[in-house]
Amino acid sequence: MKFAVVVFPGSNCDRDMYFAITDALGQKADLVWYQEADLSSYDAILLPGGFSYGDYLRSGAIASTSNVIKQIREAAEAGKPILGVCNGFQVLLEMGLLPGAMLPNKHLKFMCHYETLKVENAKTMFTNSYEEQEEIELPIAHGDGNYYCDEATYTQLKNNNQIAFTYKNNPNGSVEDIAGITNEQGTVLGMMPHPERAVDSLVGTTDGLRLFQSILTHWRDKHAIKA
Amino acid sequence: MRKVKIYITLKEGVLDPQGKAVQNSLHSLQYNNVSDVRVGKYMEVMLEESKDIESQVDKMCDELLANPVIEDYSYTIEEVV
Amino acid sequence: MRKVKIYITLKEGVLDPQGKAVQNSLHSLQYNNVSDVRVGKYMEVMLEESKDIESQVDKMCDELLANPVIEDYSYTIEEVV
Amino acid sequence: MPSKLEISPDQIKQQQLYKEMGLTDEEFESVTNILGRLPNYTETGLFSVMWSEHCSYKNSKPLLRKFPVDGEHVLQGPGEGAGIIDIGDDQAVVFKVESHNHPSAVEPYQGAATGVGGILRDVFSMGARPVALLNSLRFGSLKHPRVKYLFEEVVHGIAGYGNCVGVPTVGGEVQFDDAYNGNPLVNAMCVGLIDHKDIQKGIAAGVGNTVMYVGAKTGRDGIHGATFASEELTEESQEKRPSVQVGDPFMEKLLIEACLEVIHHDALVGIQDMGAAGLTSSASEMASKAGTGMVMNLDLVPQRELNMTPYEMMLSESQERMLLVVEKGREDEIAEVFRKFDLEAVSVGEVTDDQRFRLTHLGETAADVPVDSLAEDAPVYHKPSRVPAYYKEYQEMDRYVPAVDNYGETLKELLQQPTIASKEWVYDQYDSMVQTNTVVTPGSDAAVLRVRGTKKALAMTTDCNSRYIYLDPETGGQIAVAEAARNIICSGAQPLGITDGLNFGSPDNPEIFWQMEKSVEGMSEACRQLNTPVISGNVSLYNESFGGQAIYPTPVVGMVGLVEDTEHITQSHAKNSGDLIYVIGETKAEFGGSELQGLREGRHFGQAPALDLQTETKRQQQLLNVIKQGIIQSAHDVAEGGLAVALAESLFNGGLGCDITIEGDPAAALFSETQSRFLVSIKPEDQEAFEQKVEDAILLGKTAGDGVYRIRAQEGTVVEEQTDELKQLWKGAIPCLVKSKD
Ligand SMILES: Nc1ncnc2c1ncn2[C@@H]1O[C@H](COP(=O)(O)OP(=O)(O)O)[C@@H](O)[C@H]1O
Ligand SMILES: [Mg+2]
Repeated sequence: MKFAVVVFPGSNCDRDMYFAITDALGQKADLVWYQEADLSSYDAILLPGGFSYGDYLRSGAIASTSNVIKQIREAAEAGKPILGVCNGFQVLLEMGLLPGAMLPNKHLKFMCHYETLKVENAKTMFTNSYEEQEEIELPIAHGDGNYYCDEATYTQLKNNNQIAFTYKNNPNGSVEDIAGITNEQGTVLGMMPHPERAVDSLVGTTDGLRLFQSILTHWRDKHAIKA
Repeated sequence: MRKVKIYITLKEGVLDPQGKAVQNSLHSLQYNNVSDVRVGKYMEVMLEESKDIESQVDKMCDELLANPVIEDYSYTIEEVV
Repeated sequence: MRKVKIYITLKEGVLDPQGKAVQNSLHSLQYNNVSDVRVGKYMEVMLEESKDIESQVDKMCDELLANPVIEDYSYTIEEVV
Repeated sequence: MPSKLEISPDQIKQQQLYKEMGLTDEEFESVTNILGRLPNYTETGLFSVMWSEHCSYKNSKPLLRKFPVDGEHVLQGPGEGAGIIDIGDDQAVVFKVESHNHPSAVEPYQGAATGVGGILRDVFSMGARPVALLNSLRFGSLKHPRVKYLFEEVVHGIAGYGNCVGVPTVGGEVQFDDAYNGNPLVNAMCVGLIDHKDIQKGIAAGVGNTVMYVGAKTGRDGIHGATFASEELTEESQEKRPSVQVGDPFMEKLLIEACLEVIHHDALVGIQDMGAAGLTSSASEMASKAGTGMVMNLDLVPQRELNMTPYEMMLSESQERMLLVVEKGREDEIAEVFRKFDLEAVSVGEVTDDQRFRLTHLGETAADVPVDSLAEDAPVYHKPSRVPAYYKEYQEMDRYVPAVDNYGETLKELLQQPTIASKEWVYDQYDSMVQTNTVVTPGSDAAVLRVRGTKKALAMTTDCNSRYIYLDPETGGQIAVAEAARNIICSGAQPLGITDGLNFGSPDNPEIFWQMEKSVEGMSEACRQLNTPVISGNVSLYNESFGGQAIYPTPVVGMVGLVEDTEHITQSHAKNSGDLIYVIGETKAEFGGSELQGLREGRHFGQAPALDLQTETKRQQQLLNVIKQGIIQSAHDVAEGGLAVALAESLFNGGLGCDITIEGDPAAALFSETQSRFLVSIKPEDQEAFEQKVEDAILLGKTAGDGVYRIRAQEGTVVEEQTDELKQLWKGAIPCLVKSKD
């Protein structure tokens, strides 16, 4: 399976994402610079964390108007797995592929530590290696991770099973403890915690690796490939 | 040349963590008659003259400067010599 | 009740990285007649009536809301019914 | 108002305008002699910044010569942007510390942020990828609202910059003391990783080659305020007042990536960041180092503001700028690399063979001086030194021993001292994990980062207990180095070398100069003994508050060590219940400069704890040896607050308790700050092996699964507390002080 890691000016978790795929998952990945990207040949698209455009104006806002966005929309329409982590999640929100918006953390401080998450939906192509309601440990590292949506949107998210992860001890003020959501089709996942930082027990947990394994399993099933 | 002054505020009903923090700080500094604080953005954009300047500013705000999910915007346009 | 609208801008000559990034982004969106963007803060503060309201707002800005080393501020005060 | 250009050389001399720029009469005269004429306004500015302490080290040079700088692994000692040490496999580690005290005192957020930006450029300009940041901070008492503001904003600024550029901030230290009330210290350290073949030099070699400017445009940022003569203070000049440097971490991130790409281009000859004294120091140093000259056309320098004068351009400290020397005719190839990142590389000058530094502006010569005179002919001062009265008095005092009646309460009070309390409030705001190499995140002794693709890891720390240095600079200087080494050892690493950040008051005061001299001597001796050469550093003088009260002498030590195998990585946290707890090293009643003394007396006096470097080295190497053999479960150095605090800290992560028995006077056993001690835990089955290999180990007791922190002495149980309760006090202290509203 071949993954594209889209690099925007200022992305800084791009290499971490790349290594998660190549070293930990053992699959192919390319770092593709946003201006030169041709995403058509990839099986999945990863939008990494970091500070695209310095998080100036609003996190993810400037990246969400760049040229490559058109290709990301096309890939989404084609049903390719698209994962946005942290800043990548913010980009997905700003471009409207996922509903809602990010506000500054309720205490206005950047936070970096492990949080306990609950897997709310283990049936998506991103979460099939987890158990429903399983608790996992992943690091967070963000200043604007306070997820906001209005009530109607929340009801929709809930009814369509679009909430993938919630925080056990909501650290940032997110509506209904939301840590990660998918689109209606379940092909686009945005999440604030960093699975790519949790793929090697030497530097933390391996709870994040299973997310990437889920994508791989789904892809193999779909293409009837034996592992 | 025109100077466009753009005011971006959080929509009503959207929680404003920054506003709340400022309000708390003002209270702790004994400004007890402060009852509500909202924090938004203020931008000054210099634009060359053009006919449809207003619709252009609207477009800029919709496309980039404000996020319609959480923000409202308004602006004024001034002549500059 | 009064509504105080406060505009906080970076002092002239102080680098505005945010303004520059927004300007570049507007250019890449083909708003080519944009020539300068400065990004500041906009606040709305609700205040109960009091005699020396202006000097109070000045003090609030100097003490907390603006950073006098790099920022200027201005404000307007409106009556609210 | 006449432009600065129109101020004539005669006026500069007559009105002694050079003094406002910081040149003395003698220095001005020697400039005149070098040039064989009076300098013009711009030239006076060039000399004033290049001959400032910051660039020339004119007051500290004689002291810096005392540092041992050689070692078998040192690839680059002091002199370039940062020092470099070999770590095998054709890889090397690059590191340096830098202070940003004065800017942070004025505008804490931007001051701290640009401090981080500056030290990053020092490291990536060597061709290294920055892999970690640390910071060493000193503030006054959090009782003062201004101090609280400085503390919050400095931390916020470090986070704002470091998080954005994607370099993890993995460690540091924060000390609070009234001595820093008016003058906080903000020292930032950066560690980079490099392949030997990629090492760059800041040289302007090859006559005819092109000088290129990359990065942010030049504005009137940080130009020395004193330059504006008071009689000229008109409204217009008010507006022109130097503005605060604002950092643009996004620009820095682009520069990092672009520069790390461009170093692989064979058209690149030299590269250097524009740090203090901006364009002046980078350009003249690059030429001076290569033995060449340089001519620059200032009209080509990218400018952010209108009508900038040569003086302003040359002295501007705008951030995020780099200077490159590129093979003639290949400028476009280099510019192409930067264009990908939306950065413009502009040709601004040429390397010449005349060893002169020439600037043109609007078709006229703005400056023409011998290039070496700027970089190398700065005066060197041997300042008088005098033993301070306080030191003599302290040495003659009786040993200070506090009376303690309630040991548990005393421990609780100590754990809540902000210098001892958990720094989680600080480091939680830093992205300590980006780049996914951080094996040991903040909260243990040293931070540890793996070197991807190898079994190696790097341990790093900053340390400096300035109270000891104030009481006894020589011993205190030794302790600072030794303590850093202890933290490195406890993590399972062999110390490689240090970078130093010398923060002192005014060198013009002989007693302060004495502090500088003695602490450098102490540090040097420890470095020699512990085999940790000094590979880079920074000097920040005149750290005094408004009343002229100098800070405690604070020579910060940044140390990096090498873990041979990630298997050796050890943390300070005890792991299992029933493990044996040892202290390595006997304890004496040493309370001078201790936390307990500060708590009881509100000040520090008497004698600093003693240090024997031989014993120190022996214990360090014996401990590292058993760590490598896998015998050690946890290791922690005993520092501020003594054994009781070290023990509590080592239990906080695992929810364990302890049951230990101490000998002798409990106050000394628990709270003395005797040096060269370590607290370790081992599995019971390793007792024999451990005791055989570690000479000075004293068995204290065991970790306990019941979560009770229990200490017995001859007179019975002296402390019995829930570990968790102690932890809450320790964890809550700083958040509580920051929030309190008085
Ligand atoms: N300013 C800071 N930035 C990042 N980490 C810090 C800072 N201050 C303290 N820490 C971390 O907190 C832990 C405890 O620090 P400290 O008490 O100074 O340790 P020690 O006394 O062992 O040197 C260390 O891991 C250290 O790196
Ligand atoms: Mg330690």
